[in-house]
Amino acid sequence: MSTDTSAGRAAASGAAGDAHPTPDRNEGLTSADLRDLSPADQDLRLYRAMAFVRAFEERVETLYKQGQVRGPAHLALGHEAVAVGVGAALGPQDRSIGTYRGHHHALVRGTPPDGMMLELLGRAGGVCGGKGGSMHVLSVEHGYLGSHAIIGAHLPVAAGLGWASQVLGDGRVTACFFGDGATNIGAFHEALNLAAVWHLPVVFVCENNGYMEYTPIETVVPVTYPAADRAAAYGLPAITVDGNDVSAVREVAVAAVATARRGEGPVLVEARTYRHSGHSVADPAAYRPVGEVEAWKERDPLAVHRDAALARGGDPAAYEAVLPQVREQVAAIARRAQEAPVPDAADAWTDVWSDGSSTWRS
Amino acid sequence: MSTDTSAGRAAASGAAGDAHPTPDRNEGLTSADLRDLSPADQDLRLYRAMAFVRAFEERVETLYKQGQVRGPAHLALGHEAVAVGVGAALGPQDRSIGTYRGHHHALVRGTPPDGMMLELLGRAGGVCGGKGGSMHVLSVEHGYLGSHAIIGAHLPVAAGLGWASQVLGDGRVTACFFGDGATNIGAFHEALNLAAVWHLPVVFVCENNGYMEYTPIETVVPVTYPAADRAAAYGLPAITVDGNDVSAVREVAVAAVATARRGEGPVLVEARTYRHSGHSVADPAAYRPVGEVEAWKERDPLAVHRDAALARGGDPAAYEAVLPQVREQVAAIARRAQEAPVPDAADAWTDVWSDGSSTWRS
Amino acid sequence: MAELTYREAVAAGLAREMDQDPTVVLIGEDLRAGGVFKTTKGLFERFGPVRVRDTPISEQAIVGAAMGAAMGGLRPVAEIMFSDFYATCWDGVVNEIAKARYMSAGRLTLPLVIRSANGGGIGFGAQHSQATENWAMCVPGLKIACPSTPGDAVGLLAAAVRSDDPVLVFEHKALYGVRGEVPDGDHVVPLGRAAVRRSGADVTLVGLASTVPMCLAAAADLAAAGVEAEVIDLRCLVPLDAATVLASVGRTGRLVVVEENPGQLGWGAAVAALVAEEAFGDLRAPVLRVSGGNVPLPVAKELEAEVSPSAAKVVAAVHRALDHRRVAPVP
Amino acid sequence: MAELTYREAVAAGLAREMDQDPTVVLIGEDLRAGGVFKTTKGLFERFGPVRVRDTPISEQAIVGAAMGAAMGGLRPVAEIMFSDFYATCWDGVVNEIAKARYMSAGRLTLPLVIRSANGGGIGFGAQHSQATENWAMCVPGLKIACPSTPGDAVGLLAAAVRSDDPVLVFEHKALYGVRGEVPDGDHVVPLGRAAVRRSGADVTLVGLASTVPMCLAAAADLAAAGVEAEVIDLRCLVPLDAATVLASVGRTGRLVVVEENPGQLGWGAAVAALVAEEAFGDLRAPVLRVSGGNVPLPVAKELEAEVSPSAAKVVAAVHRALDHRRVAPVP
Ligand SMILES: Cc1ncc(C[n+]2csc(CCOP(=O)(O)OP(=O)(O)O)c2C)c(N)n1
Ligand SMILES: Cc1ncc(C[n+]2csc(CCOP(=O)(O)OP(=O)(O)O)c2C)c(N)n1
Ligand SMILES: [Mg+2]
Ligand SMILES: [Mg+2]
Repeated sequence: MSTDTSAGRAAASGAAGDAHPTPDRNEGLTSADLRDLSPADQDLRLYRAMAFVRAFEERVETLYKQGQVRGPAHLALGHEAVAVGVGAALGPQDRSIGTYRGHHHALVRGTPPDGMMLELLGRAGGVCGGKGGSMHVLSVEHGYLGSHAIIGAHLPVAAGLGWASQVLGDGRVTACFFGDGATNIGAFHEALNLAAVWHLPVVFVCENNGYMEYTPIETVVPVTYPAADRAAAYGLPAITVDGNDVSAVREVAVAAVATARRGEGPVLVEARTYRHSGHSVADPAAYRPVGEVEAWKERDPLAVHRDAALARGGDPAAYEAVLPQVREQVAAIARRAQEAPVPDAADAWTDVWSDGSSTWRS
Repeated sequence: MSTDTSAGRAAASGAAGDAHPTPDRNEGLTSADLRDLSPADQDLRLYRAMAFVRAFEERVETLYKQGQVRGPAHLALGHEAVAVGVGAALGPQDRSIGTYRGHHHALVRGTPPDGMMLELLGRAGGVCGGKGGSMHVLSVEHGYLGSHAIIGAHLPVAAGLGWASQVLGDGRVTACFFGDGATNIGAFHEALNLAAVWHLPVVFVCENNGYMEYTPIETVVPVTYPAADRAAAYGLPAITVDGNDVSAVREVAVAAVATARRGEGPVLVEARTYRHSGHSVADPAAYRPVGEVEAWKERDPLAVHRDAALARGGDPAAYEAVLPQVREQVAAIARRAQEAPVPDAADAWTDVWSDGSSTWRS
Repeated sequence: MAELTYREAVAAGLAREMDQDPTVVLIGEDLRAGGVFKTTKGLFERFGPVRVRDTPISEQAIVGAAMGAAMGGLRPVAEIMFSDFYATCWDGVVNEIAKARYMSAGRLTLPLVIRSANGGGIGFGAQHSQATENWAMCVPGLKIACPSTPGDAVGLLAAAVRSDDPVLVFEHKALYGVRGEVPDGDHVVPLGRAAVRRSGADVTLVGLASTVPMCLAAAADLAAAGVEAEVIDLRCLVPLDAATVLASVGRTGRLVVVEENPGQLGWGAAVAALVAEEAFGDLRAPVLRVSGGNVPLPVAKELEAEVSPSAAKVVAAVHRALDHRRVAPVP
Repeated sequence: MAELTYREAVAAGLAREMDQDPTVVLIGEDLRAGGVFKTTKGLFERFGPVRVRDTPISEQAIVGAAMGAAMGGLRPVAEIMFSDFYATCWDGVVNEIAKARYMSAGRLTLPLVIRSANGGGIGFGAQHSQATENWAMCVPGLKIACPSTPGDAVGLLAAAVRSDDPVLVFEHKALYGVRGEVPDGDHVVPLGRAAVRRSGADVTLVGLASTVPMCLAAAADLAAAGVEAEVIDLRCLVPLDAATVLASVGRTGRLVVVEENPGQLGWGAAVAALVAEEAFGDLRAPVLRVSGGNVPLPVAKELEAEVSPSAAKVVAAVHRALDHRRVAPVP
């Protein structure tokens, strides 16, 4: 509908841009990036995207433990295949939106990792200008409309993005990520219901990692699949997928995005996955049964995909090279961020209103 | 756990009473009132209870149109069988809770109709002391824990009542009434989910009258049965019943109450019914398709039950006599209320706190 | 100049904005039928189902969808039927909508309006009568407009719809039936500019929405007793036109703030505190407040009147302010 | 006398109430694991799954269940993990819990407590750092307690649990690690009684929760400069101990209110307005407020500090108050 730079009333509205101005998608990927690649190259590209998330999150964990991250940080270690698999099904014009556990979703869409790292370390130049932190990263130009830190809140927002696309006929689809724990809050119900009644082009993706913070999800839901077993309540089919298998996620997501784009209404997908670390970096996660983490690490999404790719004839050396390479890349990003200045205190008073100010009275 | 009169800390808590002190149940009914009656007498008793609601609501409609009712009034004309059918399944110790459309539920539990009429007319001595009005009638002694006027709000409260019964082992069941429109709000989802996970002794009863205010319910839900089609989302069976057939409602309710009382968790029942008048008395309900009201009036719950009872050998004269009798009774109630004084203005400053005052500062 | 009721003015104002800008869309409950207060009467027929959208009863979905739609290129106007119901979707309003621009360092813009029927006085009871503009004022990031006349209902709504900031418009349900002039043409009342509804040198009365006619009635009574009250209609709480209030108090030296909000923390406290700080030297009497009672609102007529502000209570407060003779303490 | 951290004090206080009264039960998210702030550590092990109950993420269910349970004979203590999340269940709190007794003419009694981690200062960002006690103060029918010390964390909690009125306890998340004395025995701090934490004749500082240590730090600084500040810890907003504040201002003639709430409508406005009205004749200087900025709370350290109250800002305000020489206007 509008771009961030054009003039006039409509201009300022919202987030969108008809075209994303030459986005830096080096670290992310979209369906467009994959379209012209051979299957083998697609495999490698998917792996690289997951590996980049992995390296980024490992680095954040280290920095956090060194006391360099301001505020909490919720990592996506173990969740990589969900973000990459769905990201691979979205076009550059599509939108996504997620939770405080959202670094992976931001990165996959192409949000600049430098800007993210600056944000996490509370340095000038962060993607939220130091006002958002880890839980609120976003990149409007890349179609990632933000991480939202109150459970359930962004599901109705996703419905609204879908509504805008429907009214404007812009052909965009919105992917909305949330956890298993979010399926029990009222906003989930209201958003799914509205999206279903209005046939909105939204793909709701539940990243079921088995826990809501420290509490096993099965102790607080009366069904087996916290999301999929609710789908029928909105007239939707129950769809589950192995969230640690990026190809499987991608396949399901491609179909879901197509359904939504055809105007056939929302799709609800539940991807079963696992987080390798605590709820946030501060959480030692002692509440997990012995052996659980190890068992899930056996099915590490990177390993699962690499093994499958190699079995399909992928080049072992190419796969070997990826993690060291992205880790180095991320180390450099972190170094640059650590050397960056802190924000100017006066910036705290900007950005409340569209005139840039925070003036509330004469 | 506690009674309203006994001393000590627990005493003041909540609503309950171990025994309801010789309640005036003339106008209401419970399973206990029916237990020793012959089937034919039960039939007549059910009819009388419905007729009393009918007469009461007709009178309120008239008084409202004469400008004598303060605030809005939402009538239960047409809904009588739901209230009476479920009420007949509840014991005197059980609890119920409902919405702004709650006169029927209050009356069925035995709430004094004089006190209700005083409340509606804004006179001294009303069941809420003039502070509640039509939308908030209640009788704690009779186990009707109030009409609540914000959609969805009382469903979690019902869960809490069930939770108290579970913890205290008091064997009570709570019936919670709500409309079809309420099934789309977040609180519905949260309450049903909690009740199901915790196996709470609550019977949730959806009075599906086909409309949320002026909007046909089928235009805003993606399923056929707004409540029953959501039951599976909470691991519950889908139960629907003809809400205009008091015997059918009673049968389903007896089973539901038994399930809940056995500790097997909540039950969700959807009763299809129809309101004969507008959403509130102020609403002419012009949005209804031609003939719809007439078709439903063919299945007027009083007529349906009377006809069935007569077919079972009931005494036509006895049935003939009921409506005139209760109408006269209600007319007398209305006359007394109209002659009652208005409340003392100073009473506006009481009842905020448990010490009786509204003092908020020194 | 047309004479319209306040409720007709709302519908007319919405129609005008929808005519001028195809991205303006409406969302809420029962809108298609014209709304329970008839403030969207005729709009469905005129603008059709794509732009006038009925929702299920799900206020969280309503405000969330408005937010998403604003991010996605529309200018949604959402309706929360009674302002008490903000409580059912407060998270979306205060934690999402109010904060999105700031948390994103200005990268998200939310050109949206939420309209709601606010306030008491007609026996709707504690859950349907609250004046909740104080709730919104507690949270930075929301503009707050409260029209007191049909003209302002159009003019402030226009400013709200055209603003790139989220604006909450509190329509007063006891004013819906009031008639008044609505200027022809593209009538817009800028947000944050108070109106001096009556001039006077003896005391300043500050009101908002329903308390503006109350202040005017009190001023008429007072004039009969030889007291000239200046009546300021704040119109907006955020942005707050403090300058107009301070200037008036500079002339009169006396202030009575009249609000429906409960006194324990209403917008009147903010205005009183601000004046007590910044116009301290001008004050000849304590700043007095006539506020709603610190009780939920009762239904019975006598009870509701007892705890609500009224012209008589304003007159009494003015007399108290006039009676005050300041004794300056030893410095 | 035990020395405990504020977080340990909360757990100890809960344990004591649960020991004394079998109807006291806990409900909230992750309580079993001890809670994300470790304020329920050990309680599950000690009191078991019937009395310490983990919920799904559904705050509406939590507060609604607490209300129902209170009506049904229990004394529930519900936890809303971060006070910002009140927005997700505000309807239950303000439209149901706050009003049930009044609307029922006293027939319903709700002996319940809701505890929550409140306030900023540790980089949790706009959606996890708000001081939301002003939200609650907007709505009559809720008592509001805000402990500033481990001793008060126990004592106010005890009074709250034993009260037959609904009480919201705002624990300050930046204070959880602070150590302090907790009196032995059945230590109870009655609701609505402020504490004078330091005496002084030159200026009155009024703080709450996190701003109490801030005021004390400022007072220490000021003392070094020869200014004696009296520091009042309000402890509760409702009931409000206005008498203690008014008496102090009667002695000092100067008041600085220090709040984390955003200045545009924080509890400080209520206190300032009240003093400006009732102690008008005592005031030698305008009532000043040091408040949170009228912005959502940013995360970066320098930004958060910029918009938050601090001891330095309090000292500066006191100097402004002292510099003021009141010029009495012509009466
Ligand atoms: C309304 C609300 N309640 C509680 C929280 C605190 N909280 C943050 S994350 C979380 C668990 C979420 O679990 P899930 O949805 O499964 O997501 P995950 O963290 O596992 O990715 C909780 C309870 C919150 N942010 N918002
Ligand atoms: C949260 C909330 N939203 C909107 C309303 C306004 N409202 C009152 S009744 C009603 C319709 C309710 O329909 P339904 O649940 O089917 O009950 P019925 O009136 O048909 O018995 C609405 C929208 C409300 N009271 N609360
Ligand atoms: Mg999870
Ligand atoms: Mg209905």
